[in-house]
Amino acid sequence: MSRLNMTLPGLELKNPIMPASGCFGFGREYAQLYDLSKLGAIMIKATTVETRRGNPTPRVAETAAGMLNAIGLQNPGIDKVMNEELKFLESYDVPIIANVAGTEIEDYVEVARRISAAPNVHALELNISCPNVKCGGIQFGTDPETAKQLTAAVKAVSEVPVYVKLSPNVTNIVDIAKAVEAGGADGITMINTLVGMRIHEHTGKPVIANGTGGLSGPAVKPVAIRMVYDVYKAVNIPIIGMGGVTCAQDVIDFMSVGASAVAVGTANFVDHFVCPNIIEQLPAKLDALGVNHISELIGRSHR
Amino acid sequence: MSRLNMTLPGLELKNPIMPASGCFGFGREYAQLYDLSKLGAIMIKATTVETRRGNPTPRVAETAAGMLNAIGLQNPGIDKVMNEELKFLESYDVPIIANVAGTEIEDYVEVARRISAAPNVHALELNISCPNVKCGGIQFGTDPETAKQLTAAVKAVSEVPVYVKLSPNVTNIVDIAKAVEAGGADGITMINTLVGMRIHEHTGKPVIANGTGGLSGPAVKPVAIRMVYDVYKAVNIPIIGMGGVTCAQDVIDFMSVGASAVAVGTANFVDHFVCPNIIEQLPAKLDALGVNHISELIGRSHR
Amino acid sequence: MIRQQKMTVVAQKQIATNIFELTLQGELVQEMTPGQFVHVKVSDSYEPLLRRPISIANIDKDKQEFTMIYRAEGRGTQILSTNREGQLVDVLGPIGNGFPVEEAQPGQTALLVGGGIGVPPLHELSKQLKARGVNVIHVLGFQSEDVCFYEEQFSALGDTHYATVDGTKGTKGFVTTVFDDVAPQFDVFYSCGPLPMLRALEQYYPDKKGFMSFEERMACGIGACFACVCDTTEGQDKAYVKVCSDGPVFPKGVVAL
Amino acid sequence: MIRQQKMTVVAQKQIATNIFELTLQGELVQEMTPGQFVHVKVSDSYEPLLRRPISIANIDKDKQEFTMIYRAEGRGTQILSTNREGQLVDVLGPIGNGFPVEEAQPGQTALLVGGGIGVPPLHELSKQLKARGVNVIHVLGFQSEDVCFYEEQFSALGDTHYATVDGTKGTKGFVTTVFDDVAPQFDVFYSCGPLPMLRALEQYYPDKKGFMSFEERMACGIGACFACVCDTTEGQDKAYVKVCSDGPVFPKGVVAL
Ligand SMILES: Cc1cc2nc3c(=O)[nH]c(=O)nc-3n(C[C@H](O)[C@H](O)[C@H](O)COP(=O)(O)OP(=O)(O)OC[C@H]3O[C@@H](n4cnc5c(N)ncnc54)[C@H](O)[C@@H]3O)c2cc1C
Ligand SMILES: Cc1cc2nc3c(=O)[nH]c(=O)nc-3n(C[C@H](O)[C@H](O)[C@H](O)COP(=O)(O)OP(=O)(O)OC[C@H]3O[C@@H](n4cnc5c(N)ncnc54)[C@H](O)[C@@H]3O)c2cc1C
Ligand SMILES: Cc1cc2nc3c(=O)[nH]c(=O)nc-3n(C[C@H](O)[C@H](O)[C@H](O)COP(=O)(O)O)c2cc1C
Ligand SMILES: Cc1cc2nc3c(=O)[nH]c(=O)nc-3n(C[C@H](O)[C@H](O)[C@H](O)COP(=O)(O)O)c2cc1C
Ligand code: FES
Ligand code: FES
Repeated sequence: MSRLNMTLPGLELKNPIMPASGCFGFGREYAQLYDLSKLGAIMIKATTVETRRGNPTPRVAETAAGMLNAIGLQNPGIDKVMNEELKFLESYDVPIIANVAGTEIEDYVEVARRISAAPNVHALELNISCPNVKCGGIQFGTDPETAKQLTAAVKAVSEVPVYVKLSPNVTNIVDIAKAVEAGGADGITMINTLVGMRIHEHTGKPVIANGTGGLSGPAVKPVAIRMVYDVYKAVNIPIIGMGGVTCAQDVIDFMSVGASAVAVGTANFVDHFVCPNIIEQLPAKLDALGVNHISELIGRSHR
Repeated sequence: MSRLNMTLPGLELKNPIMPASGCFGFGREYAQLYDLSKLGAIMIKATTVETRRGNPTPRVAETAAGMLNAIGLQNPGIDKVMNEELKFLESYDVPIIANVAGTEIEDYVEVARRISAAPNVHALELNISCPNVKCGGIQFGTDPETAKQLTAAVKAVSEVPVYVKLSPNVTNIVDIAKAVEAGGADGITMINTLVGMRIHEHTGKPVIANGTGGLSGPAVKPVAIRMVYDVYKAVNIPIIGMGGVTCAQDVIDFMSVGASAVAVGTANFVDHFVCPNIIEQLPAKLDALGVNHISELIGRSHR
Repeated sequence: MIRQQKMTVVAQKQIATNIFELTLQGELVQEMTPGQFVHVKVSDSYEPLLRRPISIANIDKDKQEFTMIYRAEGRGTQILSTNREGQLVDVLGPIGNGFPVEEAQPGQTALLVGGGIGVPPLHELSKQLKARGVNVIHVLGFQSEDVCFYEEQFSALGDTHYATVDGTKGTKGFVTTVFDDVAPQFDVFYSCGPLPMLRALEQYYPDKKGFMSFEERMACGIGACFACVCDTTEGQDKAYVKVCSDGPVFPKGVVAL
Repeated sequence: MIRQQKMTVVAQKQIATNIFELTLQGELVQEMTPGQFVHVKVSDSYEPLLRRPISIANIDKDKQEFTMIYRAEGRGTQILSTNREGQLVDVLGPIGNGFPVEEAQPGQTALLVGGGIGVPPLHELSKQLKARGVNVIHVLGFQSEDVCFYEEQFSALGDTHYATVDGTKGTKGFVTTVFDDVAPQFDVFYSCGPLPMLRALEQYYPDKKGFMSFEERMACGIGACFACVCDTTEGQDKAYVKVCSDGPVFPKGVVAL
């Protein structure tokens, strides 16, 4: 009888811990380090219809307790992702959440339709919040009506539950959350990165070739926590929380404010074993809090 | 011939360094530590018509490379600020920028009218971005039309130039900046704090009694830099930049993206001599960059 | 005058479970009085960002040394506990208004009531009271014996009674349990510890003159940021005090408990 | 196999202006080859957050020790330089594909061209080539004499020529100036250094077989984040390589310069 298992739309999780999209590729590299079947789920890198080369380098820069990235949704395209990457992941006992991106609604719909048919894809994560591409991505995530329409269009074709990934770069994230719920979303994942910039100390120009990048890591955790807190109060669909998670305590904080599961992004670059480490440390944390099953923590901030 | 002096609407600055509002009280405490006349200017704590008691404690919490605060605009009210605090500051050779707050437009107008008549108040800073009060503050700063109206109303009564302090908690900060420029603002100050939350590890409740607080410190610098960068391109009025400044290099970064002067907030709590230290270190930085006068750095990221 | 200085570590010692005694050397010792505190930056980096307020537990002006005693619990104090002899620690201080030693007259008796990490400032206070010819009684509360410290030092200065929550040392219970048992006779009390303890003390001795030291979350530590305000019991509307610059010690009855 | 391990500092020494030599001990040394790198976490805190990629400059499998040589410049490398004997450093590695020693046959001559902090990995490479019976010539470029290091070590392994930008050591100018002067005869070259140097080298010896090590900003260091991609010269549309996991060493001509 596990103390960590969790059931979410489409997902039977051994535990509520999963690497965040873009921070784990398609799992191959981390598979060299540990058994991926330990993970609750894997959120794979954003997939688009076509092969994407991404932005010029430098694509990353360090900031105080955080980092900026402007990868630009580089990925091999849906064909390769399905034929090679998802195939590879089939050898592990772990549900995949496929991160879906595109430039037009039609792109999202096509990727969603096809990738949701893969046997190990148990849910989709609609990326309407990537700040690093000129078209597609974030502009779907800043207007409630557009977000709702896109969600509905994808829901109509997806064979698995659809989670929508929200951008923190908005005046009112609750409006967007309610809109995607109204559009039929089965769950919400949040937050994507905050738009930021670092300046080269000598040249005075942006360090990141793209100019701006997305801020992630411990620095953004307070922003993410507050947003999950607010969204939890406003919607009736589950939330997968993320933003600056580095340890078991962070997971507990996110669940306290209302997340049903938690994704780990940037921390995978710093401690490459952070996900299995957190999973291992959680039971002791539950003991310390006098809690039997981790689900008891969900939303306790509000009680 | 100074290499650091700067002229901005209403302000003849010895140097472009000033403590940010709320992080320096009304100067009395720091006056015990060093001569306030060293500073370019002082942004005093937000002043309202009435005495304000602020929020319950705890009002501050530490976060990764940052802190949350929810002071709640505590201040002794305009009468005392004018009769006692500004009087005290008259003994120093330093221009004061008065931070003006209120619940209704009328409050702002009244504070602005009266405080702008004080002999050492050389500019106003309209606080339309405080995230820590229920009424007033941030809601004026998230809607362009409201921001514009408030700016115009205050401009109509102020005897000194008016700067408007922008909130980063918006989808499009450029829209707000343009709106306040259209409303007659003489300058922009940015950024105020990002809304955030920290959870107590045992109780699961927010650490800050107010629930949410404003995030400041090094963690937010990438967000602030990016916003100054974007606003600089869009408006023709000067910007006083802030958000996470702790050292001379940070000042140079803010000026590179377009700030004409720079405010230091949270860092005053960590290194109580940070402002004079930065002022002292700037000339060597200019030498290293081969620059004669600091104004040459303004906007170099865009050239 | 408050100064900011890199002080030299003279000694760092663990004196109880997670409790450390750190002795620092530098000029700002000259102006220290018992009950004041210092605001300590525990690392050169942004992590952790804020200073930590720690009370002054012992002052040696001849050697220009002072001692603090602290519990290494969170990130900041844990880092502080890794400092070794010869290293430098960035200290701002001394800060605030300490215990008024002059409120106890020679020959009178002072009751010093401390709880947990509220005990340290009472040590220097006790030393100075004793030097003044004041008779000192200590009532010290701890969670359990293993986190109790400075037993010898306090005993040398006056009668010392203990209360521990788990009964592993002295009376089982709180400091008020000790008051019940021992019924100490005294003229003035000085206290530092958790709020419930201060509250209980105020209720137990409603008619006695007393001084209490408070804790509140701080940022600036010098009165500029309004982080650490407390309501006062009386006075005009919206009256408040700042723990850092108006306190941390206040006469009994000033702060609304 | 890449492992993450707390390795023990055996020695830390400044060997030139701001240049440090750090020797670490631990099991992951067993799998190291020249030209690979390690990804180092320089502090326990979030500050600085990311690991730093540093090349392997010397491998001693018997003692389970390896050495890296790095310039303490930014925050991370400065913190790294404060580590002392006996302390632990969190290392991920060994990472990437190093220099193919087997591409130089015994009796042949290899030209090793390094610039600045690109020089360190050439040291282990040179040792292994020499051990294989390959004749080694070094051409090393530095900013100035004061940042130059390992002169003795390189001289012991083969002919060593220097170029410095300010002329304080060897030829004044760049490594290409040395090629003009010395006209070294060789069968294969190996190189590591700044991009302009690699570009110049490729142009100078268009017909020679060669291997070059690249640098790119990194996050994960293992191929998962797509931070460190470089365009390739040929192949299908949008072909790219990742410096961390496909490199850092590539045969000449693979990466678009
Ligand atoms: C005037 C005063 C005197 C004090 N004297 C002592 C002393 O002599 N010995 C001792 O062990 N402790 C003392 N404390 C408490 C001490 O400041 C905290 O234990 C310490 O700040 C916790 O830091 P941390 O890094 O362990 O915890 P963290 O959890 O990392 O702290 C996070 C933040 O919360 C603040 N914080 C956490 N606990 C407290 C607290 N109890 N009071 C105020 N701020 C807190 C920290 O300063 C920091 O800003 C005193 C507090 C005050 C206000
Ligand atoms: C494969 C590889 C091998 C390397 N080997 C060595 C070596 O043996 N000796 C040595 O001195 N240096 C080496 N470098 C460069 C070294 O990684 C950087 O000098 C170092 O990361 C700078 O960190 P910092 O803390 O000094 O600077 P900061 O300015 O604090 O660095 C900020 C961020 O930028 C990154 N960064 C800065 N400069 C570089 C750079 N030149 N290359 C890649 N990332 C950079 C840092 O890793 C960090 O993420 C190597 C780089 C790579 C990619
Ligand atoms: C290098 C990098 C690449 C990312 N790529 C994606 C992506 O492809 N799709 C996506 O939805 N989010 C992407 N993200 C955002 C993360 O999934 C996550 O939402 C964010 O980083 C916050 O979590 P963290 O602070 O734990 O990193 C990326 C983040 C990083 C750092
Ligand atoms: C404790 C505290 C109080 C503040 N009070 C005010 C205020 O009264 N008015 C205001 O406009 N901004 C206030 N701010 C925001 C700062 O002026 C500044 O915009 C923000 O902190 C970002 O700068 P920093 O990262 O350098 O602190 C306050 C910030 C802090 C930390
Ligand atoms: S801590 Fe800033 S006023 Fe007390
Ligand atoms: S650094 Fe992440 S792919 Fe190379």
